[in-house]
Amino acid sequence: MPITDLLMSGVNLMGIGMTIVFTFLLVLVFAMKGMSKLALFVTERQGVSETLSSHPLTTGQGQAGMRGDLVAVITAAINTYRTTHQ
Amino acid sequence: MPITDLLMSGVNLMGIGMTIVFTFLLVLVFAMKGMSKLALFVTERQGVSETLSSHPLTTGQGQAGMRGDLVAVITAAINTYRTTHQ
Amino acid sequence: MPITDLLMSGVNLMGIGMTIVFTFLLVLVFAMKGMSKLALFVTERQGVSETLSSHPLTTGQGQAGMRGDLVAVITAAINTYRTTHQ
Amino acid sequence: MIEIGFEPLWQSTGIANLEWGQVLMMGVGSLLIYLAIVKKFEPLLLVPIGFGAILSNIPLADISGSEGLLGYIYHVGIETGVFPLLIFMGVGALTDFGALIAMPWTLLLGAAAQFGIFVTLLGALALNFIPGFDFSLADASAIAIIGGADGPTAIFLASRLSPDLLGAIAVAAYSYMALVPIIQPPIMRLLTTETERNVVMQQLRHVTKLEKILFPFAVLLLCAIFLPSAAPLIGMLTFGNLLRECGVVERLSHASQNEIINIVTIFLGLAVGSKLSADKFLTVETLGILALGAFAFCIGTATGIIMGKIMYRVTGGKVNPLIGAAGVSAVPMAARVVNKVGLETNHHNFLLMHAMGPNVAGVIGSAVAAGILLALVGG
Amino acid sequence: MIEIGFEPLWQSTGIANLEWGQVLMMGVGSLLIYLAIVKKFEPLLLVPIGFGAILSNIPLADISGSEGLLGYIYHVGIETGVFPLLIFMGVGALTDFGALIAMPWTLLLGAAAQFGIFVTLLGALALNFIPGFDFSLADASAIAIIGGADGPTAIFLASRLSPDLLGAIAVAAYSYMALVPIIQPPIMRLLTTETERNVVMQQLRHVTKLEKILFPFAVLLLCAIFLPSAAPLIGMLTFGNLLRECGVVERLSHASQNEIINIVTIFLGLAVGSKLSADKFLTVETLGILALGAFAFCIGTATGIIMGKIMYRVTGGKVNPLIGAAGVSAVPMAARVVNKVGLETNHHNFLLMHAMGPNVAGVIGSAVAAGILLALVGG
Amino acid sequence: MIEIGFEPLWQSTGIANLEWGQVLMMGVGSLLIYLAIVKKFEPLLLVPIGFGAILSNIPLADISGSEGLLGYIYHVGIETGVFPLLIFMGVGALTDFGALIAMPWTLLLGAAAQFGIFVTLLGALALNFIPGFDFSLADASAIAIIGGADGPTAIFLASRLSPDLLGAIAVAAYSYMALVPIIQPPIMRLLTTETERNVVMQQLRHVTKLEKILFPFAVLLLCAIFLPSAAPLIGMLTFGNLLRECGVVERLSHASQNEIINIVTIFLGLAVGSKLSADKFLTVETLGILALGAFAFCIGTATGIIMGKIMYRVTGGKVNPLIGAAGVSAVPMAARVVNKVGLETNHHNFLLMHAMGPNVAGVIGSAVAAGILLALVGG
Ligand code: NA
Ligand code: NA
Ligand code: NA
Repeated sequence: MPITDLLMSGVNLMGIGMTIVFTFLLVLVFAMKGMSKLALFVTERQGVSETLSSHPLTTGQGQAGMRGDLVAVITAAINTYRTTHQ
Repeated sequence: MPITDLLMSGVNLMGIGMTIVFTFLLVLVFAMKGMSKLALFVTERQGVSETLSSHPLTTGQGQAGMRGDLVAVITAAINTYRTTHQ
Repeated sequence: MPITDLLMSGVNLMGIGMTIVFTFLLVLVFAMKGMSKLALFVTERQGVSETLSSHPLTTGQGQAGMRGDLVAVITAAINTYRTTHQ
Repeated sequence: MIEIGFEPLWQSTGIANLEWGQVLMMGVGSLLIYLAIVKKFEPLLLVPIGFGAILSNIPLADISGSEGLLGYIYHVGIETGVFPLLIFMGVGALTDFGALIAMPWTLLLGAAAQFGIFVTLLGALALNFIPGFDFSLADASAIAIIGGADGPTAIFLASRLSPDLLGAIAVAAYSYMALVPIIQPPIMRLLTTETERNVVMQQLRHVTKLEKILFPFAVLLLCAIFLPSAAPLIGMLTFGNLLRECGVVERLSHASQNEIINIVTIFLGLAVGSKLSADKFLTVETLGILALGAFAFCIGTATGIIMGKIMYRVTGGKVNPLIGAAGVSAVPMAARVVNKVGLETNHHNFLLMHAMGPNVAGVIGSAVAAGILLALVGG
Repeated sequence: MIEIGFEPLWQSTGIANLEWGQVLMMGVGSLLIYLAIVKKFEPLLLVPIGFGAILSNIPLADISGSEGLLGYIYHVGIETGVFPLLIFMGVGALTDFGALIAMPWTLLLGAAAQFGIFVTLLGALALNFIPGFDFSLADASAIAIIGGADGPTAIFLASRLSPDLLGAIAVAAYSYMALVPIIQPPIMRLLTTETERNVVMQQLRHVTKLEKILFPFAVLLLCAIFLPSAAPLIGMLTFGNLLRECGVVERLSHASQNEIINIVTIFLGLAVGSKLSADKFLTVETLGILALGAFAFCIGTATGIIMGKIMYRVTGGKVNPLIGAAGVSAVPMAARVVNKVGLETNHHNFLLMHAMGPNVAGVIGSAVAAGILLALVGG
Repeated sequence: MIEIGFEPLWQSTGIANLEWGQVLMMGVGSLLIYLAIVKKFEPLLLVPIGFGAILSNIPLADISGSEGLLGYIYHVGIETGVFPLLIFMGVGALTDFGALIAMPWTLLLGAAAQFGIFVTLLGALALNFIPGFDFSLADASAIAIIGGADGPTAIFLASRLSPDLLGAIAVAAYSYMALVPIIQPPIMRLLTTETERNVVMQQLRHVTKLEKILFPFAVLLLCAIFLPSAAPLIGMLTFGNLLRECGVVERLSHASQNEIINIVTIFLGLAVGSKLSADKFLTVETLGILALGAFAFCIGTATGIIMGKIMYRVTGGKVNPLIGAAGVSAVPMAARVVNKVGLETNHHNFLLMHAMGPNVAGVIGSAVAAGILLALVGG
């Protein structure tokens, strides 16, 4: 490739590259702001931050319910996948 | 393979499997009892448990004798192997 | 190879081998003596041993000069290589 | 000159190539991480497995492909069986078999609990009557081992007998191991009387250092004589345990218990996660495996307790049948659950140490069962 | 019988087979070690790289050949991309993204500093006008990433786009990262006014544990959606960070931050050093790469600061433009330099924490840039 | 339907397939572990070697086969030479060469002790006169290196020159290193007079940090110039030592001295053990190797002491000839033995530090000898 063509490719790359970098990080700014709001909301509502430091061997309802959740969620995922793929 | 045949294989496997598991662990029970008796005998007789925590750099007769043992035992092993294999 | 020839090779190897071992370590003796003298000289002259324990984030002239050194030395190396190889 | 238009750029984004299945599997990965962090479900394994699932379902990146990082790790560590064996070495180095040596008869509790494995094998084969299921004998064996409640054994066996099901089997094994405190207590209460649960067991005798050193040799010797197909698993378990007990290789024992097991756990988890692709995981078979896993744990717990009841009779009431539940392994969770249920009945009856015997017996028991399945079904 | 004469013996010595280039490259290796030890230039990398250079230039020994130790290590760790990715996992486990989460807008400073990468790409292509230079678009991209000021990213990209230049690129990247305290301050003083440098920034808000846990997922999700080619790098970075922040896998976090990163650093350094052979390194291209590297750092610093000045205007003087210089990454050196230059103007203005935001943003930014280059130039 | 009868079941047991040789080799493995635990014979190596021997002789399991765990480890770590070289890096990082730098002349003691290697080479060739022995020049060289009293060097050379004898050579090397306190003292008392043993040596001068940093370069430079075939061994030894002494890479030095060397030691031992199969180990040649090993240690000790006596004469009685015995290496055991024998004669004469000089010189000396044998016999 002639050098000038290479250079034009480079300019093109620079334009696209910086656009993507800026777009990506700008979207990330908003994603992070959203995430922080979500975190604040969850923390205030459910006191998750406390749950996060609770003891490993909790045997309450929460976990029992969770087991149902596990199978329920995976079942739902499989159903969705089957219906869209077969 | 028809499913019923598969199931019959499975029943067969279960029978054999549980038999082996129980036999193996039962034999291990007796092996462990034997081992514990041996350990008790050795510990009382030779005070091995003390030897086990002795210092690394012992230069006494025991070790000198051991070197003889090393060559003697390996020689015996080689002889046995040769005579049975050639 | 007949065993006697093997043995002659072995004697040959022993002669050469011990000669090289001794020569190598003897040269190393002198290299180490030279190195120690150099170290003494450098330590006294420039106080390198102190530099060696200085803080990582020095931003003085020394380092600025060093950067010039880096490029200068590599440039010199490349020139030497080019002139001898092309 | 490269002219880059909008179309090829768009085609290089993930969103343009995203498939439904990938989104769902990233959701499954996130769910596993959620359970690990918030519910403390076996986090050491489920965090890397979950993250591996997310990474390997990123469109285009092909991280679990043959040129991708997770693909390399799987190839080097799981296909060869090296990672589960190194974990087993670490487990051996972390386990004190003293309680088992003091009560060798509790090995039978560990044997009885393996019944869960073989019943589940039948269950898996029976599922073939339902349309959509097509488990071979090898598949069924790999699924059944979930009942062994032993992660590395399950991964080792699945990688040999049924690699396609490896992801679902590993997820089921670790999930149910985490659910032991939920699954076991009702079964334990159902099958035992209050009198039985009240039994206070004799204090364990002192176990000498020499016995602890001879123990791995005894286990390995029997394995070599009777069941060589279990030798890789039993061999590395006993090797790790010898490093721990022999007292002269502190450096190596420490390395097995820390550096090696930690590093391998990270890579093992990521590599297992890389098998969680939509086409292999989002099948009715996975639902079957999840159902069978729960079933296996229940059966294993029950048969362990029943054997406990038999020993209670035979010994004239010296054995608390609850400790039979610990025979499924899931070390040390199952032993702790026994202790907890025991304390409910009698506030001064600490069964933890007595439950450790069948608990570690369960590890040996399921390695033996894995060896049997390998010998009769594999190869 | 073997008769060994003087001639073959002489022929087996190094001195009889020594080439000029090898002597020079051993000198370059020694120089790197000298800079590492005496001038504290990134010693963790430059000591192994320098020693690797010496070893691989020993005549006859062929240590970097396909049967040699360094050859094996390169083949296993660099050709596959495994080592830089594991380093990135360790970097993730060692990095606290709290400052960035508190000030998400500083991501734009990390974005702006990547301008250095793309300008350098043009510069590398322009060098082709000078006889002796023949950089392809792939070569130029690999060189440009030096401007990202991020060692593992540079090695990862170079190993994919331009393996022959890997040695020179890695040496340039680490050398200039070490020179950040020399290169940046004059540019910072030149582009900012005293009033700007005097700005005292608001104290950072508290960041919750949940935000820190969600952060890696947010980054990875965007990467998966928009830029899958950056997924290996971003994926391992966020995985390491999740291990650190999730709080339930202390063992794995510790292993990533210590055992794994230390072991991999030794081998990565040796393997990079094995690419410092005379015929690949002693070329005018290396001089071009060194010059472009300095250029890249200067441009990146300048554009980071300029974006800082824009934010200063937009926020009505709440942002100190100096922190833009930290956007090049070179964690944590660049942030420390910002702090130092800030203190010169105002003895009570500690900018370290505020500079950590753009500093870690720069890591993400250059991984993104690497992904773009991989997607558009590689493959 | 699979119908499993008694016969195939019996055929899958170990006992039905057990060969005499395997039983004997498991006995040899157990003996090595016994010596390691009870007699403290080099336990860090002999426990893994012994266990590896047991594992690889389990019938049917084929753990040392090409698909087995130990087979993989051997293939990856020993065939490539990677493991012994990494151990050498660790040895370098663990060794303080200060005593040698303070007394460079003691290098000659390390040189003299290598005589044991070459005399043993002749001895191995002479054994060919006895029917049943058929050692090639390469075999004899690999056996001779046992006289170097340096485990990783012996394994490295044997893996290159005579892989079939690797097991026996490694076992002999580590066994005799453990027996140094038995083998050396009588020879030391026999060859020295009481006056000689009484010599109190001058206190060692202070060695500067700079000398310690320059030392690895000096050794490596000479190796590169004169003996490139020793460069892998010497290169990794000096690299490890530089990491230790340079003072700026604490993390890497720690990793070399701990994580890396511990992990590699476990795998190296297991892999060496996997070479202890009946058909390779239970031969008259093994007896020859064991006999030659003892012979080599005796000769090396004697020639070291004789060189010590020469230095005693030349220096007018300033050198205690006992320290020559430490020239065989076996660090730090041989130096401790010198100290012990010295104290027998004079209760206030501590020779430990003076013996460390020839002791570490012996490591360099046998690496040099290995390089010579590789250059002249290998390839
Ligand atoms: Na189990
Ligand atoms: Na950057
Ligand atoms: Na030696």
